[in-house]
Amino acid sequence: MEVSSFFFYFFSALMLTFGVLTVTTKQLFRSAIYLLFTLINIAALYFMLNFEFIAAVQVVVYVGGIVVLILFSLFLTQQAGVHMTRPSLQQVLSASSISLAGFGFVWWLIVNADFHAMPGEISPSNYQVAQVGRQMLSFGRDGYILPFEAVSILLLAALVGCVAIAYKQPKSEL
Amino acid sequence: MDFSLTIWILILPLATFLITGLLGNKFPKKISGILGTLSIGVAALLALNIAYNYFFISGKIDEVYQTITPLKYSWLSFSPTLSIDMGIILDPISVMMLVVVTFVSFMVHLYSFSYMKDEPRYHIFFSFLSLFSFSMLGLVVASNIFQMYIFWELVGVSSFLLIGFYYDKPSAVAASKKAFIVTRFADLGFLIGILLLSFYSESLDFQTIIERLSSPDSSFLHSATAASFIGASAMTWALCLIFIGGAGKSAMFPLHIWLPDAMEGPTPVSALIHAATMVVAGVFLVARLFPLYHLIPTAQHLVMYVGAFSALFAAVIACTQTDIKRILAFSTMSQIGYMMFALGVSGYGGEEGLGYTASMFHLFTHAMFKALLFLGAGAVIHHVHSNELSAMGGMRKQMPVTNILFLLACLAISGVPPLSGFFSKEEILTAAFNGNKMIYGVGILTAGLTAFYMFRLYYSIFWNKPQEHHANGHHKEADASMLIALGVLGIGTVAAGFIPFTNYITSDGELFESEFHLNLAMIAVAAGLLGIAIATAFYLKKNSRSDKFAAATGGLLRYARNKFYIDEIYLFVTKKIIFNLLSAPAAWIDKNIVDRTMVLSGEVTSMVSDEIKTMQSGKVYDYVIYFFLGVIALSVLAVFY
Amino acid sequence: MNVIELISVFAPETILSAMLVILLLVKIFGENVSRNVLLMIISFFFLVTAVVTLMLLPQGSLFGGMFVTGSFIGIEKAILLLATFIISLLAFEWLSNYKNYLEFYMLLICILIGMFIMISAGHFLSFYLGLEMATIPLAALAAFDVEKPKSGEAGMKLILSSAFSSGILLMGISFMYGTCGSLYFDEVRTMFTGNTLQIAGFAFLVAGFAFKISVVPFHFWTADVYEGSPIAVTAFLSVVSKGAAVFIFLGALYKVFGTISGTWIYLLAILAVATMIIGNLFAIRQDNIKRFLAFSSITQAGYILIGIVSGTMQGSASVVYFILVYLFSNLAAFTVVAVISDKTGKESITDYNGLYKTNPKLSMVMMLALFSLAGIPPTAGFFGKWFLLASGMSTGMMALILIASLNLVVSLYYYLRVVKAMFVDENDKPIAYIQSSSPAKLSLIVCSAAIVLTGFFSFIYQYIYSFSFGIQ
Amino acid sequence: MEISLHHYLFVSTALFFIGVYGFFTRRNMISMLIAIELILNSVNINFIAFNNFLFPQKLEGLFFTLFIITIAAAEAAVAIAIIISVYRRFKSINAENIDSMKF
Amino acid sequence: MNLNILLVIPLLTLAALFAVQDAVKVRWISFAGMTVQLVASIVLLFAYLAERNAGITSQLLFESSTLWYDSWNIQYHIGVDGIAIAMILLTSVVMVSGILISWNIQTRVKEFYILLILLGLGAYGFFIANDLFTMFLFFELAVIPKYLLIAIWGSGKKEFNAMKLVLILMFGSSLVLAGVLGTSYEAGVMSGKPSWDMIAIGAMNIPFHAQQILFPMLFVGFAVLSAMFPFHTWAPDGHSSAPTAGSMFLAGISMKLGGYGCLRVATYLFPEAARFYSPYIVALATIGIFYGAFVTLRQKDIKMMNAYSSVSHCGFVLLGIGMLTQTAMTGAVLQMVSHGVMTALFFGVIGMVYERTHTRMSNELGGLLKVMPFIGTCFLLAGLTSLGLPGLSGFVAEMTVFVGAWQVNELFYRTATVLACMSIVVTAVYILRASGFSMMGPVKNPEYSALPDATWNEKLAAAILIIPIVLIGSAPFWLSDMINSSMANWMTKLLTLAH
Repeated sequence: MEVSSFFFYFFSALMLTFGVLTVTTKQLFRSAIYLLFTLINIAALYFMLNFEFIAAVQVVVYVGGIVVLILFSLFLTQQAGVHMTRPSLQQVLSASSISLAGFGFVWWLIVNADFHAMPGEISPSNYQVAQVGRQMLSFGRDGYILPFEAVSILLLAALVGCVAIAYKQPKSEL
Repeated sequence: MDFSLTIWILILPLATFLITGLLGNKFPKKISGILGTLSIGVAALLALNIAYNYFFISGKIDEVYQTITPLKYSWLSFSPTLSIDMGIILDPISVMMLVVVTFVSFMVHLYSFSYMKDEPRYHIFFSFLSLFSFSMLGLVVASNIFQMYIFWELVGVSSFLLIGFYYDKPSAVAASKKAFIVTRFADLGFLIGILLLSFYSESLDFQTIIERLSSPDSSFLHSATAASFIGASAMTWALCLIFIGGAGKSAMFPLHIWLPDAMEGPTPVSALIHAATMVVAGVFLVARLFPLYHLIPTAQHLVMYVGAFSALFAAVIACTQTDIKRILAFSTMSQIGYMMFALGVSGYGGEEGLGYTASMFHLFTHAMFKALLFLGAGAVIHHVHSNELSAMGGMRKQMPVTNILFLLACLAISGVPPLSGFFSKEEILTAAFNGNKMIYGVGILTAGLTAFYMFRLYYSIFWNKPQEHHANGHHKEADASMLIALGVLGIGTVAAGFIPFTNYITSDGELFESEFHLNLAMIAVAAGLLGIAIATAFYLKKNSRSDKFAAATGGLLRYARNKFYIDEIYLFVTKKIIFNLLSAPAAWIDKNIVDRTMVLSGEVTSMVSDEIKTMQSGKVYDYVIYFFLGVIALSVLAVFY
Repeated sequence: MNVIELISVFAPETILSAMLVILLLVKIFGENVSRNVLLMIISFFFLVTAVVTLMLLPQGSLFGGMFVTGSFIGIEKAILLLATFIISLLAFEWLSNYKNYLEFYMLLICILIGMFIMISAGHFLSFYLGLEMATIPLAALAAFDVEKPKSGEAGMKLILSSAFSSGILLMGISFMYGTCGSLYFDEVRTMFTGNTLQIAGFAFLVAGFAFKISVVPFHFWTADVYEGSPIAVTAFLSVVSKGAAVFIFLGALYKVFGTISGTWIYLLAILAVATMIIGNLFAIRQDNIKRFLAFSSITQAGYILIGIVSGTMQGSASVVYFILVYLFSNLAAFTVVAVISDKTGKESITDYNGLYKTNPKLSMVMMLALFSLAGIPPTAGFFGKWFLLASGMSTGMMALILIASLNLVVSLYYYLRVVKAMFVDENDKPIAYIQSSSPAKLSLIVCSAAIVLTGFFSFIYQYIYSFSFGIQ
Repeated sequence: MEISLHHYLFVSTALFFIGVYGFFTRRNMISMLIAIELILNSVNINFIAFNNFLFPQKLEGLFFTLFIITIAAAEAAVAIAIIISVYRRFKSINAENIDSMKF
Repeated sequence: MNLNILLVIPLLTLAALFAVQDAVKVRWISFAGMTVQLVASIVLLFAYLAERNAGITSQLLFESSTLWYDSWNIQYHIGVDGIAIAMILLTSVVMVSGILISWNIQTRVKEFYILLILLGLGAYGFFIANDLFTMFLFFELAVIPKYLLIAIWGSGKKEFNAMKLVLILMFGSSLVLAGVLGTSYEAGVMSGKPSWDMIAIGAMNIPFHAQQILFPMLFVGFAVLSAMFPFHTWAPDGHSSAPTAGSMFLAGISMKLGGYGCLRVATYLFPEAARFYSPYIVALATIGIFYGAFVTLRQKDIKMMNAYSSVSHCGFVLLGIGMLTQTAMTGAVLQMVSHGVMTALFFGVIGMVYERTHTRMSNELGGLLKVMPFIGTCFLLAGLTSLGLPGLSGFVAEMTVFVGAWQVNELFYRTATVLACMSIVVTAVYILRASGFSMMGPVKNPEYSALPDATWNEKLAAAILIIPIVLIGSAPFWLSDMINSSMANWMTKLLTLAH
């Protein structure tokens, strides 16, 4: 077994294990932490695919942003130590059978699909980031200026929205 | 002579109907009476004039009376071949009927003028009488079988209106309903008969129908006799069905039940409609289509047997009734039976067609004496304010003129020479003798019974009891106008017999001289006299002979008195079968099955809606599960479709 | 790249973005601007933008094909802006007493920009981004009425189910990417071979669209979110959000997935039938007027699908025309609901009993709106439904049309229920006479006039038709 | 054995359905949000894998992933704001209890 | 003559009604508007006859066609023939009379008249339209206002019955909708462009298999309005709950919309299918006639009685159409006109009685002829028309149907005809029972003996209806010939097919 293969299996197994733990653990706080591990393992997979930039973003935004956000919200809603109710057997069975069926179906699709590769050079990672930056602000084909600007508006809106909703107004202001 | 003047005979009563009906309450009520009487009087004169012109001046060509159609308007055209034409047909029978109808109607108008004088709805009464006269006249001159049907229905409704004239009397309302419905039922036969005939002859015109269906080599007749349904040809069906219509109107067994009840109407109405004119419409109808009946023996036999049976049947019942008008009603039925079986036994053409002539002759004379009888009875009823024989008796002193005229009419109907009834009945019996011996026997028997019950009636009114009933005793004779009417009809009763009918009316228009058969006449007269004698013995003086006789006959008399329970059978059929077995279940089904299904479809929808509401459980994870299942289903469908 | 050209093609989005910035500045600095004046200015700003869009009808492709617009899309944008204008009128009363009114409009404009990007998308990324821009702030808006627990619940249901839905959608897009090698619409179109993974990805994508349009069985969020949200947001959801999703769905199906129309025609027909039936079945048992209108809008989605199924120019034109008509009808109804709810807080149908006695004009408008929704002539709704069904007929699926027209009967039942409540039923304590604010009045007048007249002026439909397209 | 595209696709699909399973069985709203993050990440793996194995000459997969991550952040932020708002009203973040609107 | 005037007058009337508030003004404006409309209809009749006498034989007269939605090829195509003229006259007469009858309505007068005239507008538009789209538009317009009319101004279980009525009618209308769309589609298949113009479609030869699907939808859809068994149950309940003018419109006009549609749309467009389905139509019509008559026999409520009798009578319309002979179909149209006027009169009179006595149970009434001679006479007259008395319109119509039906020489059709004929006896029974119980006999309830007779408006209303009854009954040729020749014009294709 090659090293890269080994690492792939290793990280994948870890990721899936943590993933399963994330959705099965009884404690919400632990669940968030397992999520953290899962995400880090995914970042590792990105590394293996030479997408270091994405791996970095994954770690920064997801692990550093979203998971922290989730953790904060846990504390805000006083859920940190709460033991969640275990789903009933019926729920587990039905949910798992639906999920397994779905998985089976999608896997069947993937196996039967014929992927036509368009071979080309995998860009070196140092070059990659520069290209990402250039493409991000390009107006032409394969330029992402529009999504870039749009997402900025979205983030502004999310900011405004979050403030409007979650901001606890003093009684007098209402 | 311009025969198109005939239209005025129809227009006059119609105009009177509209004027008195719509505006009658605007002017003094006498005016309505005068107007009605005058207009029908003028019409009667016109009719006489036309009859004179037709029979004696211009109606004959080569010794054969022609059929003249002076007027014809297309009224409603169904298709290029079939259309209802409103027209006037003049041939011997229609001209005779014109005279009979206008004449009797005129007399009845005259009579009613004073008879109804206390009635607040006087103008309505005259208006209805005019409507009836119009309809009846339209019926007799109809040139188109559908035109006849139209007026046939119109006389029906006028009869309905007049029977129910006293509409606040429940019995009158019931009687009018019964008359209308029973005749309507019979008319159904007429209608389908018309449809059948018109389909095969491709015409609705009387003359065309007869022309096309009576010539033996016509293709129309061939197809009409070739088509068959349940063992009888279309032609037979058509004629039998049309006869059902005629039988209904003419109160033949078993459709006679409405006639006795119809006596709930004012007496002049009974005289006009239910004795002299409308009830003979059935006879007239058969006579009108006689060339066709003659071709189809089955149909003609039906006419004959029904006529003969009704004659005897009604006579038996008449012997047991105690209501003066009902006796007369059954007598009418019996006499119409005579006319019917006369047609039934008749042949076609020349002397063979004696029965046909006799039937028309009897129709004519019967109109006279039966109208007289009714109007006389009306005078009596007017006097005693009751219809029951038990309330009468010994009135010969109080009402001498009525007494004599009534006696005259009774003699006429009993066939005593030389009154009119004798001649016509003699001709009928001769025809029956030539045609069918059994029918002849029935005729003789009926003649005897007729004489018996008529004199039973006569004695019970005018003799029987001493004059104690109305203690005030003074003359209470009818008013002048009533007496004039009675008198004129009396003259008619006496004189009508002497008209040589075979010179005017024959089955095919060719004239012949009738022979007088003394032997046959003797038998008939003897039967009549026997009947009178028995009646004299039973009823001249009050005695118990009749009761003993009644006891001797046992149950038969009870059956007869109850009119052989025919009414009850009808009641059973309508109430129990139609209402309870057809109508009630239909209504139940409509409400509980058909409508319920409609409502149920709505209820099921809302039930389903209630059942599936749990899908929308309010829990977001459930929504997502449905979403996911939907995705899977959608993609499976998409992939495997 | 010529800036003038860019701005002219990008005009509506540019104007909206500018407004967003202005609002942000007002929020920060303009503390003593008169609220009512500001609200009116914003309202008419939408109208002006709509008019400008309609007059310019920008055409062209920007950002290397990431953003493609045309006359038809211009009309669609104008329709959405018009709807937003009317919604801002009906929201006037509510916002004039509401603290976060500027935030409301900021979010609204952001959503609009997102929708426009989505409608004009030429790339799955811009489409996805537009979709999320039109969803995430909308969830915030749904939860906007912090006073009401239901509002929060609505927001929660919307954000969670839409997040799941976008997960599925992304899965589909990733399959597209994997099998086509590109995410530009024009390239996907040429690369689309119809293998199973592509078809499944397509189905996942359809589910994502169906979620936004509230097609059964992806509709469950609709009723709860409609009921819980502030009325203006519900109106926005039911008309603008749904309309935008329909437009992009139409465009994507016809322009990108036209080659596999044989597959999706039957899929959509099945979805249409399910949507009409389930929508109707739920609508007949509702008492809350907003929830009732939610199910009614689900049923309407079923009819819209029939128009889409046709795949012809008539089909796309009639879908857009129907959205226009539906906009007026639904917003008329929502204006009435808003007017009543703002004054009395009453939102159940039984509360409307005897409304005609006290508020005849409101009841008349409501009746007109409901009849238009039910497709009763001579309202515009009749014309809209007719064109939808007639274009659906062009597929030859008689059974589909028959089921659709039978469903019209059921839907008439529940629309009549409301009419009955207003006009027939007696009420001891009917809603008192309400003096509606002038913006609301304006909205009612505009909507009623449009409901009555739109159908008779055929040039409206013809105009839309002249730019429409069939399956390509 | 060479690590191929299918390996990555298997991992991502599995993660996707783990997320789906989590979403179905979890009743806590934050926990549901976590499940959604799993789903989004599985999609991200897909994009990156496709980009890497099949279409390496362009960076579409990368960019898509980049934006998905951004949007996921925005979505999570709004969702958490809403959850907090709900928590204030219902004093619970259990989706079982938050069903005041139904049927 | 421009046919648009028939739509403009009601529209102007409606506009005027919206402008005024005062109940008295509302009444007079409606009355004036509809009277003008009646005059216009009569002028139209004479204009039509003049044109025909001048030898113009085109299918439609006074045609005008405006392209409306050109991408759909939808036209605003109007035009009339003899059949339409007859129906327009009927509508005008019933509308005027209905307005007069409703003179005493006290609540929401304005709304009442607006709805009534809206219904009328729908009927007029329906009868003049020749484009399927325009026709359907007006068709539904003549359905929905009934709901409010019944639910607000009705009596008894009014809300439920109104809902039932409208939903069943809309069920029919939805079938029609699907049928119309299918028809235009098939026409599009034939000619490459969807077509809605009836004359154009009639000239195409739509394939038989398509006709087989479309014909039942259109026919049943329209026949539901005509109370075809088993979709008739809206009629009795709806009528019994409806206000008088509502019943008059429902039975007098609305049921005729159905018959007219069956004839002019379904049968005209799909003659081969009509031939194919003819036995089924005849069977259902006969069941309707016969069964309706027997159910009527059980009704004690005179309004219910008349409602069920309408079911039975409308069966004649369907029977006539199902027989597919020119005479029978002419009879069907005659029956539509006759029944329309007759039943309007009947409902009008029943309304007058109910207004005074507050009961419609025939056994509670009695002797009213004596108390209210005018109303009683009208009742009898309506009854006699209903039972087919010669000289009144019902006879003419029924006989034309019978004669036409009898031309089909097959045992099945014959049996159906005989059964239909038999129903007229049953009709006589229930009509006479009802009038016997309620109008004749002694005055049962002493309170009734002081009731007033008809007022001027009621008298006028009755007179307006009686005039056509008598006019058609005593001189049917003008109407019958007009309809017959138009029928020949329309049904050329149908009549060439062998029976």
